[in-house]
Amino acid sequence: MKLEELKPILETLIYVSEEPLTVKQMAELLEEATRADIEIALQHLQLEYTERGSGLELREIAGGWQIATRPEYNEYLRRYARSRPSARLSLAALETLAVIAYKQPITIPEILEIRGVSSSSAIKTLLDRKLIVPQGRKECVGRPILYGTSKEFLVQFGLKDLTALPSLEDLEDLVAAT
Amino acid sequence: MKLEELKPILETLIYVSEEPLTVKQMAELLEEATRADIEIALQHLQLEYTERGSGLELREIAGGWQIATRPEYNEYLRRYARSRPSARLSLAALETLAVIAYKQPITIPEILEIRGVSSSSAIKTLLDRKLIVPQGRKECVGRPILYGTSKEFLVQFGLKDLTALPSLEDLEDLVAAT
Amino acid sequence: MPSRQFFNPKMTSPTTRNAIEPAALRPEDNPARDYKIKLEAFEGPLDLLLHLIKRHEIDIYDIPMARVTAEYLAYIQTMRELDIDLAGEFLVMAATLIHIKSRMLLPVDPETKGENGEILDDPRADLVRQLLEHQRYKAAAQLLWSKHEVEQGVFTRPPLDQSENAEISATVFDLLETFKKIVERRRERIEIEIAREEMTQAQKMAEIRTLLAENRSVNATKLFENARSKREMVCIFLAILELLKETVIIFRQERTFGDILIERAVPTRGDRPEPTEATEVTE
Repeated sequence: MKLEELKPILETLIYVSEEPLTVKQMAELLEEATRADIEIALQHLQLEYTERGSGLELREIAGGWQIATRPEYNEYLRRYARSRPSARLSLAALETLAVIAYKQPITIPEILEIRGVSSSSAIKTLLDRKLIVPQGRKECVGRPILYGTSKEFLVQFGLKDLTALPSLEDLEDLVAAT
Repeated sequence: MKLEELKPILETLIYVSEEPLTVKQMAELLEEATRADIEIALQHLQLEYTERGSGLELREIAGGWQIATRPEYNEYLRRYARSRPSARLSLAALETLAVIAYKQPITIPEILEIRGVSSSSAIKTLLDRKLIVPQGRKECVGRPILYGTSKEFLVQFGLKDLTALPSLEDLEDLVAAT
Repeated sequence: MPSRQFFNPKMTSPTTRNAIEPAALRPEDNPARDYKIKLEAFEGPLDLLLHLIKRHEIDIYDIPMARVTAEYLAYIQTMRELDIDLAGEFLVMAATLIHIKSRMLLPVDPETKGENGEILDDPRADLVRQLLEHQRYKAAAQLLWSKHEVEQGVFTRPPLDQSENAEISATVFDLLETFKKIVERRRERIEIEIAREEMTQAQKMAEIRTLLAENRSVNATKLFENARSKREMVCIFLAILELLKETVIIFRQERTFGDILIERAVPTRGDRPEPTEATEVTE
């Protein structure tokens, strides 16, 4: 399938998908195109969105592709959409989430050990908000549940994948700068 | 407000709107722009969508404006709709699945007894989605079919095996320390 | 953690400590109220320690244990005076600090000295590692917060399908929560049913007593026939059994296979039933 044919098809598929659409999903839907074709078409499409100064952008998030508004237009959108009811995460929840994001999969006792305080209520919040998910059990006494971040975590924090998080060494610099 | 500034703002507003957005509504949100400005910007934007051969179009409908997929791509959308993965369940199906997951193998009368409501249509859904499978018959009056969760269930819920299902104790561990 | 970053703990020798501690015990002239506001912001002992280290611009790799311990204890003391609920972790850390401090007063074992005279098993090593790690995760939390803020300004297409029969995207914990709710709902349902049945049985007993107060005998078969549900039949049956037990009633059958009649029991001399509520009705 030619690039020019592929682009609008991918655009509509991404548009209708409620969740970020992966290249794999797209390839399954379009037997006519290879994954490589799709990757190239997406790169072109993304560039086009940027070049024409659209208020929307095609972006890679949580391992998939999504059309979303550009952050710089949030002022007008907030006026209209009355901003999504965004219960903010507490500092405790954010810190616990940070530990889980970097140390996953991790058990509750291990989180306690790192944070120095009980984190159960923070973990409960994170589970409720589907930011973390159980990922099996650790093969040790008590077989405690291992937790890791979810796809929803990537979506809510605008991350392409976990490698998009800065390394702990980079964080060191961040600490130094403050 | 200049045309080039106005276009992306209108685009994002229309994009996030659940209903077609009227020019009147847009004018109210943007005190900086007149209705005439907005009309012109929309005409430009519409033309741009067409000219770049997008899979989407900006169209006027029911007195408002909306972004929608072009009809010529319907075939791909149908393919997408058919392919949707289905870890998504109605509440009734989720409840029935929960009972089966934790009480398997279990018969339909036993599920009824626990849920307090008839579960036959939910069971049909779960069977259709291959989340549960018959696992023989119970040796009692009527020899009712016993149901249990399937391999597909493990895959969709990301479980290694059934012992990885969180237990009520796991939940209590969470709540206990809070 | 490279051990060369730890230095000889000479500066916490008794003389130095004495010079620092009195000041540390009253770290500021701030009234106690100022503490309260600050203290509540501390997530835990590590947070409090980091705060103390930052405020005094202490080198995290060379923490003056005596001074920091004293300050830490002063905070804890203030928290107690203010009746702030002190998490157990704060006390555990206090004990740890005191322990490290005392270990640092011991002469350094020459065996544990490195080539350049640095201490290889600095008693503070674990604490420093913990503090550094904690600091990193605080930075990570900050970063996540800012990313989340940006994302709050990003909007996607609203759901196209807003049908009533919305489907839920479920995780294993949803399964567990759902199961827990069902179990609780069932328990409540059973309790309600038991309560309802008890009430009905009592009602049936009262009804039979009333009937017997008005009539010489009551046809048991008729009683059952008038029942509207299986449960009501069971209740009538249980009520009759109970009244028989209390010897409020007797059964009489005029001929074999005939209808069973319920009649008031006539208390015989020497075999008088307990003066129950039932006898009051019959008299």
